[in-house]
Amino acid sequence: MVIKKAINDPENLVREIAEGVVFAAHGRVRLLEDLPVLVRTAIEPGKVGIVVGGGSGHEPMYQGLIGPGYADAVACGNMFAAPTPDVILAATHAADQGKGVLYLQANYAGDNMNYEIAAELAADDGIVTRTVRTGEDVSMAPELGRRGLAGSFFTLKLAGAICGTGADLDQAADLAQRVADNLRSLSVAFSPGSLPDTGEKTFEIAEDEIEVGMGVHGEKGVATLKMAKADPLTDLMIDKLAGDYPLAAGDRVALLVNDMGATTLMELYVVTRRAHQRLAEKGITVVDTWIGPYCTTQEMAGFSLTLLRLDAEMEALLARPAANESFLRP
Amino acid sequence: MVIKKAINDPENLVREIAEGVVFAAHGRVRLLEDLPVLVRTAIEPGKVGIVVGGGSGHEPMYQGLIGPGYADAVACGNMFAAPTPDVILAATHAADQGKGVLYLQANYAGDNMNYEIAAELAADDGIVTRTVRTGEDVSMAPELGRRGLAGSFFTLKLAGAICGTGADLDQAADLAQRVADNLRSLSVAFSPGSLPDTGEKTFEIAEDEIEVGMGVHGEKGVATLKMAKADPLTDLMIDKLAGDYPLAAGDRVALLVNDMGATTLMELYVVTRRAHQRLAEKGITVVDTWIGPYCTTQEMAGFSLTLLRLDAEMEALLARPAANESFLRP
Amino acid sequence: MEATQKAGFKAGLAAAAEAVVAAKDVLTKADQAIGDGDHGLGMARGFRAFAEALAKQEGGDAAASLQAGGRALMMSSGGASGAIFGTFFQAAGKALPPGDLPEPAALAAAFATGLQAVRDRGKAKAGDKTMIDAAEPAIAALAAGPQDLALALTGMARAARSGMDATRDMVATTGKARALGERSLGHPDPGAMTFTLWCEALAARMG
Amino acid sequence: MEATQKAGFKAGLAAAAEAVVAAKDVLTKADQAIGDGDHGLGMARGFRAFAEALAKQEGGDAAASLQAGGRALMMSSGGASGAIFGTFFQAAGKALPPGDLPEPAALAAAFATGLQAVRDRGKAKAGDKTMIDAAEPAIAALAAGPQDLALALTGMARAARSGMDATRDMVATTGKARALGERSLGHPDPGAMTFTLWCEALAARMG
Ligand SMILES: Nc1ncnc2c1ncn2[C@@H]1O[C@H](COP(=O)(O)OP(=O)(O)O)[C@@H](O)[C@H]1O
Ligand SMILES: Nc1ncnc2c1ncn2[C@@H]1O[C@H](COP(=O)(O)OP(=O)(O)O)[C@@H](O)[C@H]1O
Ligand SMILES: [Mg+2]
Ligand SMILES: [Mg+2]
Ligand SMILES: [Mg+2]
Ligand SMILES: [Mg+2]
Repeated sequence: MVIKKAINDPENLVREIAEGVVFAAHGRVRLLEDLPVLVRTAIEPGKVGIVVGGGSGHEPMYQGLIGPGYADAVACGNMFAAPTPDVILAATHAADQGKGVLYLQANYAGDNMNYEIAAELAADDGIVTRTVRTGEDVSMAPELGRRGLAGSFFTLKLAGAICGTGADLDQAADLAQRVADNLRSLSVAFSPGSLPDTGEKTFEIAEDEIEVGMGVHGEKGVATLKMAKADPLTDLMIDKLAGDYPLAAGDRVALLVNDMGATTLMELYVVTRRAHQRLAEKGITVVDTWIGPYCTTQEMAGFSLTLLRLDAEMEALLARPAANESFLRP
Repeated sequence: MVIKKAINDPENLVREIAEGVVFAAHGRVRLLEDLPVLVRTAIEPGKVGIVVGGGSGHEPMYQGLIGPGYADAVACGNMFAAPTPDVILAATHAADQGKGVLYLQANYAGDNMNYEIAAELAADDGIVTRTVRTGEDVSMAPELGRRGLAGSFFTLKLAGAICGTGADLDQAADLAQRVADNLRSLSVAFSPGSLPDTGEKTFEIAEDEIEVGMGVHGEKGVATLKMAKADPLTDLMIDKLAGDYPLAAGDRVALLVNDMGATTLMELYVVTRRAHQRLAEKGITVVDTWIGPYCTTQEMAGFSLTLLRLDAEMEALLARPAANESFLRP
Repeated sequence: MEATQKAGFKAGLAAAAEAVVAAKDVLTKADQAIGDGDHGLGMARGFRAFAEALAKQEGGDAAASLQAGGRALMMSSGGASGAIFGTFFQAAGKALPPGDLPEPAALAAAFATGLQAVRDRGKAKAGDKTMIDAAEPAIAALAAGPQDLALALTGMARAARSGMDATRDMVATTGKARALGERSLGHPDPGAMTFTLWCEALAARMG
Repeated sequence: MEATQKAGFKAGLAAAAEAVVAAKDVLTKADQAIGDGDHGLGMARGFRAFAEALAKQEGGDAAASLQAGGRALMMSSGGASGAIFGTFFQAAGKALPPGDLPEPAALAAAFATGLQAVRDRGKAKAGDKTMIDAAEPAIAALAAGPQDLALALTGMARAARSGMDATRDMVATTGKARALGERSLGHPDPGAMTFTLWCEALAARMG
């Protein structure tokens, strides 16, 4: 099978991605010599460190989400595989400014365990950590322990914002947890992605079907739908998200319309439009909107919608300036 | 044929994209009632207006590139079809603050003629315009009149920056022309995009081949290559770009690594890394780097590389802050 | 001289517009080969608007039909062909003397003015593989043809088609196909095809 | 009691590691069905590191082999299986008394400690459709098996395989497959498959 991707030896892929980030960040991000860890070169002294990172293959999450107001260090795993404890530990040391380190991770068994082991090793080294997990996929019953999707962007953005105000580790972790608790996401896919190591599709989708409720690694969805137009599909998704809380008239939310890889921005704009209309019908105010590739599954065609129910503190933090060093650059 | 895109009736697509931009811009952008024209709601009084816009289907170019430091109004054409003169004229009226309007367009026959007709109509209405065309595709001989690719991003960004300094129309147009003259781009594709109206692929690419030198509308490339790894492919492209000027050791450039639709950011980072390395080997300094989807061709998998050779004024302008209202939001 | 003409010129223009709309898919296919695959879509939009403008027009003045239709086309097609065909019809309409049924010679002169406007607008010339390669011989045939409009239009259509056929052997030097160089050989020019189909339908309706 | 064992335990561990590396594709296929399709890749990375750690190890102490191999696996595999198998081998190695060739009973006790560490780490239990469903019956069989290590390991491998087979009928409640619910039925658990192949290769090399 010809792997039609602009890569070199898959063995070096994780390192080469990170090198690309370093080049693109023009001195603002460095890469550790021995381990795939990206680190901001000028972390504000006395700041609570933020470490993120999961499996690779979801770019710009997380390699692109480093910078002032975002992560201080990114632990890079292999394709779709949580980073190993030594990588997370090295990121922890690099991010720590003596005020402790906040781990923000999505709820997947692999991430959970590797971060847990890293936290134990960090504790041995005298670094205090707290961990907040996003798990907002409404396609799963809450008692299963929902997995995290693109909503992790908001947890990071708001944690980054509050750490920028001089918050301590507990304040930052408590805020991040409140964000995580108020996130809801749902994803749909039109065509699968493929693993760069093998070229294999992560799953098959029929010509006229949509997969609903996939994870971010190309895991099969929980159901399939017949192909639908954008408006009814968006309505279905928004209803499911809003009904899950449930949201009430008067609630204020942030909206993230996330491209999972190959969905055009044209489509995302169409979906954004309908999501706003549908939320307005429910009396819900969209305070701000993010559109684009934030958490991808290789070249999967599909998108996810994320709502974050806001309180006054979150809303104020959301408006704080932040900068990614290698992506989303205006 | 099932069109697997999150759209509604293709007849309404252009309008629905624009509505999505308006929703996502939260009051900072409006849409004209009768024509597909996006306009900033708070254009700085006395500023030279900037109008851009071409065929739709290349989002975020241009619908997403409106905001302070970018376009003041966007004339939206149908899919891959230059906007009609009345649409451009309406955008001109909306952008004009009495200091004239700068048209920034890519060099395609359709855009050239429709902008030319619009300029004549604008002159009839007493609005002075100047037009700058990007045409930086090194896959074409210069005497053919090269077509414009993603490099139009830089023309817009730098024109937006100089207009923000209070420059007059001629200063802005002269700067934009200097930018256009110092751009070079080249694109490659791994798989084609499809037209949303018909679902048809824009062209076919063999399983093990890469198309080199396509236009942004899915026009066939000027040659095909056997599938190659990222590094040799990037070297080939950078050599072609640098050799075209030719660049000399000591030159300073900005780099744009543009996703044409379905190429993963992972790949773009790998390519970015190699582009930096190759330019460094030639003694060329990359001052700043942009990575991501800037000008797409629907879900085409492929990317383009753009170099902008900088002079001191351009370099200073490049660093000025700017904000897109609905895309590239950090 | 026996008049073979069966329908009014306005009815002929309407039929010709509908014929282009109906040819959407074949025009799109032609543009896929050497352009960006949207020619049929744009022309269908444009000629539908052309036909709508005719429907709104009071009376049947040929000059007014061409001007209104051309303007409607230009403001709805987009792309290169919208500007080109819009310019062609508008300029031709402006040049045509009033009257419901033009004389072939007057029509040929008006079309020649339209074509000159196209040349001025787009800077392409014969041999560049554009609609000009169909229009130029077609208008020449109309000018040299019989006094009977229907017969003259039939000759015009025949010349358009052979002009279009000749574009297969041309290397594009303008428009989207110019980047292809030799890769554009063997394919007819989509805009020349539109012009030909338009002439053929006009001649068929009038004859 | 006649000793059937043909190779040292360290050689057995090396062979078992190579067997998992060689099974990369089948493990990946299994993970495609109910997970994210990377299990084979992760385990191949991890067990290659395991084997490299053995190659670097001086002497053949079984406890040291398991610990070094487990640590190397944990620091190279990534994902859920890296943490799970790494935890298993490290904890088992810590619990095993020194010596090149473990007694079956001591090995069973050490593996049981390893499995408890897996439970503590991952909070999964028997029936959740994980490697535990292969490991639990396998370790029980080893504990209840003959005094001869090679024979005991053969019994262990047999029990692992029937445990793995049983995971086909389980609905996943943990790991990536849990979202699938009933859609996970009919497919064996990838991690259980890895554990089984590992046991079989160890038994084959030792027997
Ligand atoms: N400069 C020009 N002069 C005359 N005709 C032109 C010119 N440029 C393009 N055309 C015509 O337009 C046709 C392409 O139209 P279309 O595909 O609708 O527009 P676009 O190229 O903008 O996608 C070509 O086949 C050609 O006949
Ligand atoms: N909590 C857990 N306890 C025990 N084993 C687990 C647990 N979670 C996952 N596993 C094992 O890990 C396997 C998946 O491994 P792998 O695909 O490599 O990791 P990931 O799920 O991170 O992609 C599952 O088949 C299962 O056997
Ligand atoms: Mg994984
Ligand atoms: Mg076009
Ligand atoms: Mg075209
Ligand atoms: Mg997996």
